[in-house]
Amino acid sequence: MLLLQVIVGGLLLGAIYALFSSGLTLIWGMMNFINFAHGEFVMLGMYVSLLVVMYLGGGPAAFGFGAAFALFVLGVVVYLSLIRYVLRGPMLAQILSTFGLALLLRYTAFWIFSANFVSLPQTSLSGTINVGGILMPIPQLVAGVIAILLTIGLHLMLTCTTIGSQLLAVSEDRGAAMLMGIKPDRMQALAWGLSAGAAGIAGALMAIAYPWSPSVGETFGLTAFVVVALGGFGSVPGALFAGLIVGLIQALSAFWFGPIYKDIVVYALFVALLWLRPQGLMGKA
Amino acid sequence: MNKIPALSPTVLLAVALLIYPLIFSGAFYLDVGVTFLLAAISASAWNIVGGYAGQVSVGHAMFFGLGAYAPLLCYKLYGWTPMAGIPFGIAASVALAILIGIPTFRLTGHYFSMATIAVAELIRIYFGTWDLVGAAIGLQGPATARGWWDLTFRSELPYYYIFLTVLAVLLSFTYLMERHRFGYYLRAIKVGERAARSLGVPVQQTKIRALVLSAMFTSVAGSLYSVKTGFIDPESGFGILVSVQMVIIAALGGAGRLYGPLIGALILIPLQTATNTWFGGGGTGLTFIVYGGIIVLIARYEPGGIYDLWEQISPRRWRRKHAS
Amino acid sequence: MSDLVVEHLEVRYGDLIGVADVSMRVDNGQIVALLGSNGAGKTTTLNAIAGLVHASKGRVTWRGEVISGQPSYQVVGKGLALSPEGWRLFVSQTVEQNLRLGATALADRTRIEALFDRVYRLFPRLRERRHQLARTLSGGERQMLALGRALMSEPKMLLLDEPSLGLAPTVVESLYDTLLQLHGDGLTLLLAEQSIPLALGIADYAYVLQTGRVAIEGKATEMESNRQVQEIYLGIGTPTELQR
Amino acid sequence: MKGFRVLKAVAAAATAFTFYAAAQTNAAESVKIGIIWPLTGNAAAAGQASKAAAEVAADIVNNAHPELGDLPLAKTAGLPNMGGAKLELIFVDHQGNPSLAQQLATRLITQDKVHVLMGAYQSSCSFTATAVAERYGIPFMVGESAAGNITGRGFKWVFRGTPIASDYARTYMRFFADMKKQGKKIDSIAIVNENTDYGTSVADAIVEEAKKANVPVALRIPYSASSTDVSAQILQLKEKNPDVVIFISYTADSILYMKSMNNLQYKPPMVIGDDTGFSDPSFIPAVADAAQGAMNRSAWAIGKPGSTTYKINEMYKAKTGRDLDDTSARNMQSFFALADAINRAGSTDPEKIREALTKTDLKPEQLMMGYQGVKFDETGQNILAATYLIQLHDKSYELVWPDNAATAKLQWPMTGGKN
Repeated sequence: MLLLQVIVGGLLLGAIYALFSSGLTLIWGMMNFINFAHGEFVMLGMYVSLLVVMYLGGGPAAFGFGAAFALFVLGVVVYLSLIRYVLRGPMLAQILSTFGLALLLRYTAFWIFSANFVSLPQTSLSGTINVGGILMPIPQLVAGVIAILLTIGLHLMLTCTTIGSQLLAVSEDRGAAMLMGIKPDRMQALAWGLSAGAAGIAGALMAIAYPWSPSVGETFGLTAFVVVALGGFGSVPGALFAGLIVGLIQALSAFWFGPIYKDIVVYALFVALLWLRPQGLMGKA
Repeated sequence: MNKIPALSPTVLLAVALLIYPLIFSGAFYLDVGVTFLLAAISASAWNIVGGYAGQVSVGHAMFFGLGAYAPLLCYKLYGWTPMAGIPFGIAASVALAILIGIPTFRLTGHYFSMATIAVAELIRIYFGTWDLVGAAIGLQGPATARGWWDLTFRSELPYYYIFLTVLAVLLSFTYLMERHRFGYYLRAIKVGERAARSLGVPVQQTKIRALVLSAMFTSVAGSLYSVKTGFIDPESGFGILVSVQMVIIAALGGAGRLYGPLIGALILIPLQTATNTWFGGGGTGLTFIVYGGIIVLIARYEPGGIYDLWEQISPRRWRRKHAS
Repeated sequence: MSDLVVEHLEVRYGDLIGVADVSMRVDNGQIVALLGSNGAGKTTTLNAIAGLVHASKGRVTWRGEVISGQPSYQVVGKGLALSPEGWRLFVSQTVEQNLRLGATALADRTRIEALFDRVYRLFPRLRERRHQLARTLSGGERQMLALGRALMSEPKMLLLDEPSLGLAPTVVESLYDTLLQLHGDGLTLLLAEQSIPLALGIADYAYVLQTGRVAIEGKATEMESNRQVQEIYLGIGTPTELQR
Repeated sequence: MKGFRVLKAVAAAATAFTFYAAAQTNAAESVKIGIIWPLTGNAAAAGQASKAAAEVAADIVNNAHPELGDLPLAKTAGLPNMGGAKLELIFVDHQGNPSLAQQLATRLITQDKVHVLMGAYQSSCSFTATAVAERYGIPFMVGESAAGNITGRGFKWVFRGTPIASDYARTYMRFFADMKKQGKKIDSIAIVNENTDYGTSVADAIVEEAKKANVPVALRIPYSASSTDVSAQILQLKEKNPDVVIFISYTADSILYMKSMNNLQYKPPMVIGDDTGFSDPSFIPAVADAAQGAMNRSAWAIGKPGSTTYKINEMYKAKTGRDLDDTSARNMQSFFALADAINRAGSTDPEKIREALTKTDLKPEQLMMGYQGVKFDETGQNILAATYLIQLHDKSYELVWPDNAATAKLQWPMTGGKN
């Protein structure tokens, strides 16, 4: 029973990993671009939620949308003002630009909101439900379920709508997509918007249960890298499964070996898997 | 025509670095100079595999950290001079380079970068739990020197010239490497592995050699750091920022160029120092807003690094490039 | 008046020259063949016309408007569609999605259903497989999809880059039948081919490229008997696309 | 050489700036205190709070505050023994980087010519910064770092005002002994500690003292403070079911623990937080309805309205909008001890200040903290430092132990939350 409880906790957390990693995998797969500032998008999503709650008095739905919208806009702005110019440059320039961006975003938040830890005031989501002896905190449960639904939604959007089809076309063959009349720049801007927006909602969902400060993004960024690499660059379903698996592994190894070993286990498995299957769990071979 | 312009900046640079302590004799400026040299050494070491061979490692802190722990561990366990630990650091780093080089070099592009990050993080977390190396608290060097051999000096001046010597050795080595067949192999691999292989370049072997060389010098940089600082803990040895700083400095100056990392360090270290001096005490985070902003601007407008910019605006090179 | 006029086109890839000097014209309702051995510059010429690569010198005029320098997503909207070399299908998407992507540049969205209908009538196989991923198609089916996709933008002129490459002879035959049929419906065709007899069989006029320049041009009927053309194909000219 | 010019220009600009800063104040009449704290990076919140506390302390010393009772130097404006000289604070930010802390200590001593140093929060940075002070012969007051071996390295110039890890551990054991006498069951304890220098050194000390006091440690769980999920740890605790759980945690994780324990319906008889995270002003609002009766170690208590400590807290609150927390308060107390020594030295001569520090003897009524006094032993450690235990009652902490200082009655077992 205790073990089942651990598994449930791991999966609920893994669902959130899946959501913000799916944003990262989107631009990674589409543009072959590492975004070191992705964790910062999650962090900003958390602060936007706080602002919405404090100044507009919104509930979880309101701040979720608020964070998604604000971060979508930020993602597009970042693409148009910075990323499009470094996209064609060497990989090192990409690392440079997004690392600088991460510092810029983190410390702008620091400047505005100070270094102090904040958490959302108690929302309408609280309490715990008991399902056959397994305790599920409602905030985490709602956050996890929404995260899974949104990740699946993102996947459906990519595979079943015209705009998603155009996005994938650009990621598959930029030149051929241009021959169809698709403007790659517009699609890539959209991808950045979606990527940041997904991170923003993930931030809002985390904010329900987790206190934070401006440096919180660092942790999320590294986790997202592992999830994306495990799931295969560019694969949203891959990110979903990898996210759940990473959450599960972390929870189980924390329970069996102790919490300091949970990241060791994740990284070790990750490195081992890279050797055995370099294209990731669900990546294109 | 070719020889003189290539030589004179080197001479100027060497003279400038040699006389810097005479002009800026204050202990603080000396310390900034030492920090700059250390950054230049680490980034130049990274440059061998990251720049010349084009294998972007974001986990070089694993070698830096091993090099940094070895001297203080020798001091802690046996009371030896920290200097005695330097070869152990190199040996451990070489072993690690071979160990991880063989499997990870099958990976390309971002996968290689990700694998190096993961290995470095793994080691960092592990060292944080390992009592022999002081776990999270870390290791300390001799509080006061027992003799010159402890390399624990009151003044920064000896460190400056020791570090400068190491940098000179490393750059001379890189210069020779550039002109040796090995250097051509590396460049061929950077351009395209498949093409390199078809030209008969032993790709796998060359990459591992490059990593081993790079690891050796990175390890020495780590040893210099811990001997000078007299302290090491998992974060300052294996932290991801240690790796990222090497990448950023090299990229900023010009990766795969002899003086690229040096130029990068020449920009970044004074920039870090200046922003922290001017804005750090205010505690508003302005330090990093300015610092991050400048990095973003350089990446946006000069993606090939400052070295490229210099080549563009240098009329002599311009003429030579377009004469052919 | 000619629909498409190419004047002194030059394309560089860094220090490499893809096309050195190509001038050609295609009249409304014609089928023009662009011949030449592998690496002679056929693909580069077509890509430059379609806006996929930039011309470093010269210009391309389409119905009186200079289109060189415009990106391909604008060119396709003007009624000029390219089916690129190797088809470049979106293999992770379905047949129908590929076709729909082909209609992106279509100004009049109400035409989509009619265009789907036309393509499916032309290639009933595609209708059968419309929910299959493009990567599951056979070579012949892929060619159909590439052609169908290009037709979805309702082009006035179709540029085809080696449409028959790697296909079985019977498949090639039915492809050419289709091309003739389309031409009959009023479509102008510019066809790059390595296979001389095939192209000259349906073309009105032909250009032969060698080392990035037009070596010979003339009416298709005259070309077939031209000895020079044969020589070029026998390898007297060297492929130079990758030469300085 | 172009780059060289750049470096020179930067250096020149930095020099100019330093001169400018120096020219702004009247250098001859003020005592310069260089303060090295993490003002950015992961520990920035603590550094920022401590910076505000030091500024309040400087205000108290520099201006006349007769309302603050026996607090040394409060009544007068400036340092009376030095003709009313003012304290001038120079803050620098080491970003949590030990090597930078070393460089900044050098800068403060050689460029800014500070007379004394203070810092550096993280033990790692205190290690390196104090070594520089020792080398140059400048007194260094360690305000807050807990790792045992910062003092005791044979340094002459390093002093530490705060209690250290072993003091905390002994306090807990005395408390347990007291509780056992009252018939409370403490058969086993569990220690949950974050795994950097702070958590590790305190947890090590507790394990050691527990062995001496014969209190079985059923479980020790080190974890990383950046964890986003702690349910596995809580389930481990639930399995072992210890009588007391001691958390040595930073802010986000301590809040997460309290919330998750409530969610997973785990409530041990007693939870003790080791200061830091439990003392962060963000803690109470976040967990007030989940952690009723949780105890916390603190030497700081706001006290009743009208008391000196209450007034200090009001000054701090006016500046920052938040209550003073224990970490910042301990730094503030160390600052007062330092100011007192400078005043007694009557000079900015480092050697005289050092001597005055060794002769420091502050009585409990002269302090803002619940220490038994401030008196440094030959290693520089304050031997009279002590701590209270406080307990969360409703929306504030109440002092509940030791009995002679208590303002409220200890509740045992804790009531926890609604669930």
